[in-house]
Amino acid sequence: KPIKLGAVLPLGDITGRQAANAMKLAVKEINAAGGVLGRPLELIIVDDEMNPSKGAAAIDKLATIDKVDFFIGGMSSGVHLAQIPILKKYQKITVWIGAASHLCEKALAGADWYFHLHPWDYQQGAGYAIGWKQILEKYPQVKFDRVFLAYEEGAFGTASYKAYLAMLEQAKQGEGPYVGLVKEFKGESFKSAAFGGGDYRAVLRLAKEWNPDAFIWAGYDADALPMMAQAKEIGFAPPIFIGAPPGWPADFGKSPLSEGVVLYGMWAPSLNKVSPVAEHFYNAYVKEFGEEPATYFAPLGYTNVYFLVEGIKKAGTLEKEALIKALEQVEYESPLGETLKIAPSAVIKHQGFTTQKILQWQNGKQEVIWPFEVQTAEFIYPFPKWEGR
Amino acid sequence: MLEIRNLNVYYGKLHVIWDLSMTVGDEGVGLFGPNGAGKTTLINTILGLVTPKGGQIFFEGRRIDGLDTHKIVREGIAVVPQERELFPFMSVKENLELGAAFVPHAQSRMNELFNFVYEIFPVLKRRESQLAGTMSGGEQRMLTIGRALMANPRLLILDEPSVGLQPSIVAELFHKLKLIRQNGVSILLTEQNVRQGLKAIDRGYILENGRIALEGTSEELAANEHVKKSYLGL
Amino acid sequence: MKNEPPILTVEKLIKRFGGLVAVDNLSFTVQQGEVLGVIGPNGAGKTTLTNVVSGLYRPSEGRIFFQGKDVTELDAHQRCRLGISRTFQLMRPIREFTILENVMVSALFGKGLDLKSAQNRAREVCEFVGLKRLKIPIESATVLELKKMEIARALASGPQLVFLDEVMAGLNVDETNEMIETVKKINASGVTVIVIEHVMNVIKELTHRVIVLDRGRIIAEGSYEEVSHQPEVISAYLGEEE
Amino acid sequence: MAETKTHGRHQFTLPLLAIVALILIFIFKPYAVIYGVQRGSLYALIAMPLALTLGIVGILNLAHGDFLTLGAYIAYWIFNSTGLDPLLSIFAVAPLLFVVGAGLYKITVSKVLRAPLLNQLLLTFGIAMILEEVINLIWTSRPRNVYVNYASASASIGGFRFGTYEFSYLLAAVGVLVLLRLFLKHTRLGKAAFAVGQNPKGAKIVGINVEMIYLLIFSISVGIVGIAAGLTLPRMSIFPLFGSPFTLKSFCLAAMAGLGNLTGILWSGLALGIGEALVQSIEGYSGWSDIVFFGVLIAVITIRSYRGSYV
Amino acid sequence: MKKLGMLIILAVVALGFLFPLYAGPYPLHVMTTVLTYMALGLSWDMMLRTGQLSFGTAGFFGLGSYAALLTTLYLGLNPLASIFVGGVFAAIVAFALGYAILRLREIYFAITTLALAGVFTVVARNLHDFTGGPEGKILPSAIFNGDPTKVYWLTFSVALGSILVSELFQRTRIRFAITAIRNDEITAKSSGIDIFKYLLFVFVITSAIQGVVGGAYAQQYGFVSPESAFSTNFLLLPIAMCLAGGIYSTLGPVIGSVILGVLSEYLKLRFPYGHLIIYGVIIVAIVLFMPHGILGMLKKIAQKTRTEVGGNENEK
Ligand SMILES: Nc1ncnc2c1ncn2[C@@H]1O[C@H](COP(=O)(O)OP(=O)(O)OP(=O)(O)O)[C@@H](O)[C@H]1O
Ligand SMILES: Nc1ncnc2c1ncn2[C@@H]1O[C@H](COP(=O)(O)OP(=O)(O)OP(=O)(O)O)[C@@H](O)[C@H]1O
Ligand SMILES: [Mg+2]
Ligand SMILES: [Mg+2]
Repeated sequence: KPIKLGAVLPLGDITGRQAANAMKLAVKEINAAGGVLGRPLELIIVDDEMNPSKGAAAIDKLATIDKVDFFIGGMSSGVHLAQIPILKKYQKITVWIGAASHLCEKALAGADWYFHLHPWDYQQGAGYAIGWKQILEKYPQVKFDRVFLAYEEGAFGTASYKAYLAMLEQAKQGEGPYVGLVKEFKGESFKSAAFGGGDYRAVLRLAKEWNPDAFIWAGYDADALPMMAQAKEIGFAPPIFIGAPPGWPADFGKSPLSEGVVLYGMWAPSLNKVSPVAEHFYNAYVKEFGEEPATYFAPLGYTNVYFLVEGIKKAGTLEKEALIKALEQVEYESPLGETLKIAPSAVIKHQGFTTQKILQWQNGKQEVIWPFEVQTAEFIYPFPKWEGR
Repeated sequence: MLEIRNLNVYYGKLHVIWDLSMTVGDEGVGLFGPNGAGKTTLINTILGLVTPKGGQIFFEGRRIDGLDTHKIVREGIAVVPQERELFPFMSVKENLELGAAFVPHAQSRMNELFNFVYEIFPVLKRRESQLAGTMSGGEQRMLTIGRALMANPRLLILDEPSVGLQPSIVAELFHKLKLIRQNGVSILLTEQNVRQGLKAIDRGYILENGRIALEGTSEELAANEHVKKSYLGL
Repeated sequence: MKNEPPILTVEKLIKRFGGLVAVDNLSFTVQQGEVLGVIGPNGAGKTTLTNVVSGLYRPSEGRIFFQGKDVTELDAHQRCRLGISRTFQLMRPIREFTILENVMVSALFGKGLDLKSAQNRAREVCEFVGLKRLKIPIESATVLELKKMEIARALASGPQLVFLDEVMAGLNVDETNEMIETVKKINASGVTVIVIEHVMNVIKELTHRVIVLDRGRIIAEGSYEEVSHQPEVISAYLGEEE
Repeated sequence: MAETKTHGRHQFTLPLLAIVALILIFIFKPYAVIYGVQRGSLYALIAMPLALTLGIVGILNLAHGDFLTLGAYIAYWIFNSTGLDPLLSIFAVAPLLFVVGAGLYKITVSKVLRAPLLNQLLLTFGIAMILEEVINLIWTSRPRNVYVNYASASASIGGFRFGTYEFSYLLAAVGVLVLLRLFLKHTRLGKAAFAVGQNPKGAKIVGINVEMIYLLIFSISVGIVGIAAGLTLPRMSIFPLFGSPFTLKSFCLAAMAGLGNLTGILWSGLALGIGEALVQSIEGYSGWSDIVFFGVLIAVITIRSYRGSYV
Repeated sequence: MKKLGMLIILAVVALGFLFPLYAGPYPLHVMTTVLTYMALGLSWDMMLRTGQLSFGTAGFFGLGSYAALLTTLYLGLNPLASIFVGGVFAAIVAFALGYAILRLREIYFAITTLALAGVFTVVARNLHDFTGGPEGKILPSAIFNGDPTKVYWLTFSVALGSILVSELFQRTRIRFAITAIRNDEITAKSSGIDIFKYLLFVFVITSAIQGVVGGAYAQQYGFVSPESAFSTNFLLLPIAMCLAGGIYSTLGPVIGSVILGVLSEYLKLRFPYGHLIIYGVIIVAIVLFMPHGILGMLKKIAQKTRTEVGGNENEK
């Protein structure tokens, strides 16, 4: 009898599709190695179509029709909010790789069967602070006093804006990671190309006039290259140019405008240089599917399965209490270049990753700048001028 | 010129034209009959707007049933439809122009045709730039007739052209039709005003319940008792 | 008849369309119970007059009184409910309805009946005008049936005054005669009728009094016999022949 | 007479007011005008063909924006396989889309025209869905870009520094408008199209090949979208849903201009573009820019309906 | 014959009502969604019957969502009562706006309703403190603590209510008024119909339904955000379902929503990748081969069999 994993992912989206692929890869590897507890794994994937009610129904389907043992998967926070009441109904062990919104976290308070691997939105902000502080130490010429945030006006961008505001407010009180880091902060919204916008010039002009040390934009992958092109158009080249979309477009690296752009992410192919697990994952994925893993949801999906399996192995049973205990103890060396360990977050008991990495586009590739343990390239500073690009 | 052989037309299950055969030579032909007899249906069938179930239609020796309406019209048949079918948001002039624009042998004679139409219906000239949709009922009728004349047809089909026209214009219209007739244009005319209609034609058919009930020259028809009673009100 | 107050009074009515004056300072009255003929050349303003009085158009100037009440500011549906109804020269049936349902609409809303009584009334009215096929869809109705339906609809709202705008155009002799009888019956039932026609027989047969319009103005008024011999009317409208 | 007079007055006052407003905006927010004109022309460029099909064929084409997506992906594909400059690829994309339009018309649209109205709504909804999903299956949801350096070029005049590329939208919009107007007003075919839009049966009766006109107009519309596709590719990211917001915007513009008024679409596009850009440039309120778009739209439509209410 | 029809209807309603007793949570969940779209579709169709193509469905749905959720959140209103408030709020807004926009026709009306929905979205997104901004607001718990059976019954009642209203529209004088208005407003006016009054009436009623559906949806998940509440899904899918089922009727939207709703779910499971393509193809096929919708085709088949049966009887 197989152990059944029920995954819910948006298969129409590249993130969901590649996460699903990576999960299949992991299951295949594990089954080839004899499964867990002598039983094979069976993976059942249901498309949530990025639609809350479809995503919620998918949980019901997996629980009652397929009778899965565990829920895995996840991408959009909006979908997840609709799933949470259903998940609570079944109380099965759930390991989730998406849904970064703190609203989800709030809704999950007290759910000890729930494991969240993706950092929450506020954790990401805090993580960057740690990273930048260390970078400032290592590269003393770098300045990070005046920060401008351009954020897309939807839930994603606004959440990160509010997170910054909250943390900077905290910092004023002398608490939190941002103490001593950012002295002045300013934010302005724009309409993302993903929703029919795509004109950033007003925001960029505002930023240019304000003259920040670092300019961050929080939008979607569709905004990436037009943002650079328009910054070039108005002649805006801040010393640090940071992009914080959830993914990057296919051709970003090919454009000369990408050189020197800093980004936040959990993973980059360049990790292959420093992490054998990452390298193994990367090669296996390319071999299996004939395409590159393009988003960090691919290694996350892979991690999702392995983490759970490690736990089962450790517990030696599928029994819930024991397994939860075991999962709390798992230390899985993930293809994301760091070891996954569970710890409590602000609200929930079982949080996995808490930081994103700071990377930089160099010669068309994402290189890891921070954490320094997995650094793959030196930090280019300041952001190169536009002339000649 | 126009020959119809054994035509049968249905609307769904309703049999409207029954095995009808008729001809229009180089002459004016009238088509009379009570409401619902099938006159409009017959005309629409000739024009290819309604598809017959059986039978053939020839125009100048060429078979035209099954052709698209615009092809039939370009062959040289123009029509004054009962329901007007004007272009309401175009001016009177544009409506007239369109009457000629797509018919090969009318395009080149546009000016001449304009003068001809304006002469018959001076009001159209005065209202050249008024939108067709805002014209009065009778004015629209004139415009429809004018538009058909603009096509410089070899066969002119008129479906109750006098409806809604003032008496003096009706008289003049039939008079003009006669002149047009004499210029070598064949005419197929349906009319409830049979008395006036007979003046403009050489020969006529009485259509009742989708069948030809009577056929004859205009004199013969005028003298027929049935016609006298039901159509002339004598 | 002459002593009663007029059912309709039109005072200095003007209707302009841009630069075109379709109804030009028109004043007249219609007596309760009469059959008034309105004739005149194409484009004289007859239909426009109907539209203005029935409330489809706002007049540019002037007032309209119905049974002594100023109705100039009322909407078309209100005037219908008060008792002014009309037919359409270019017929406007409700295409998705059968003949009967078309007539029912005005019984329902013009007269304010409930469904059941409206249906009964519609049947009665249809029978009255001589409609036989009540449940056929509009597309299979003949012109005669549509014309009758227009009249039936105008009657079903229980009007005091009806405009019949060229309801006999396009009918043959028999049909016209039948229709004339119908209109006479309508009038006999106490409804005031305004007939607009280009068929002079009808005018001659039906009307007590005729108004001749030309370019929105009255050029002649009187019995049909009187006006039909006036030279202005002959030259503007009838032509030499008749 | 009187009508033409009042009409004439309106025709002068409105543009005059607009020009005054424009000058004021230009003085206070010069960039809003530049950006607004650029974006607005793009809106107009894409809306014009939609209005054309809506007015003449009578189709509310929900797949309109998805043709833009399709065109952009074709241009992208051409760029990647041949290296052809996206602007040059317009000469391939526009005719190709014309053919796509013709094919779709023949296979599907022509069949719905005789069916009850609104069926075209469902049809184009289905087509939109198929287009989006097929593109998603082939190219995934990951955005694609083409980089050419001229797309981010800029010019400076007296201290103003502004992007030059997006003026190509204005050029294209004006060009398409002029050509369409010439076509509609001064060619036989164009007049036929007008006539068909008003009364297809009447058009048949005067000898117009109605089917052919529909086919032509529908295909031309899709073809014009191909021009927009080639123009936007160097400047924007493309992804399966890239074009769909433009469908709604185009409907809005068509309605704001009034059916059958192509020139009005350009004006509406510019007005909305500038309005949007203006709000975007106000610090702290950029999130409200959509409300300007919708607000102006609603205001124009309702005010017009009041003016034209009584005959 | 009529009695048999009544019995069948009652049986279907009973079957629908008792659905939770014999179906598992998953079918239940799918049906709950279907019922949501059914009610929205019906309300859209009711407006369409006046001849007015409304694109405001998602807008009033969203208003209802917000009204319901926020009243529960801030005023502690009972969730059921808050759903009602959602309907009332949508109705009030529709009433006020109706005066301005109900003189518009055709595409102008359609686009204006669409634009209004856009305005609602922008307002909801920008009133950060009150509405939660783009991220939205979340309730501590979903209605009935997320009990799927009760949620189903709630949605079922809303859908049933919409069906009843729709039937009311079909069986009373309202049908005559709105059909007349749709066909020819000039005839309608001249027959004594107060067009504006009826348009306003229908607009308010249908908006109220949309508001109630929105409220129920928001309470079902205990969450509201601009993206979810004003999603074009709630505009386009109901329209597609109505058109596929058959417009100007009660049965059409009902059939359409059930068939398309279940179909899309089935296709998704059957073809994880590219199922929406097949769905799109099916929709196109419906348009091409069933010009009068599924209902129209069923009627045609029924007519055929009936005449055949009738013929047999005659032979006997
Ligand atoms: N589209 C249609 N569908 C069904 N039946 C129709 C249709 N058009 C006409 N009919 C029917 O066909 C018959 C013939 O109608 P037609 O209009 O040809 O008559 P007509 O002689 O022109 O009469 P009229 O004087 O009314 O114009 C009538 O009985 C009519 O009811
Ligand atoms: N909406 C309008 N816009 C502009 N002109 C109009 C409009 N409606 C009518 N007219 C013009 O007003 C005049 C009067 O039209 P009306 O329809 O009242 O004439 P009528 O007397 O009914 O003519 P007929 O006997 O031809 O029906 C006509 O010249 C017509 O062209
Ligand atoms: Mg006829
Ligand atoms: Mg008239």
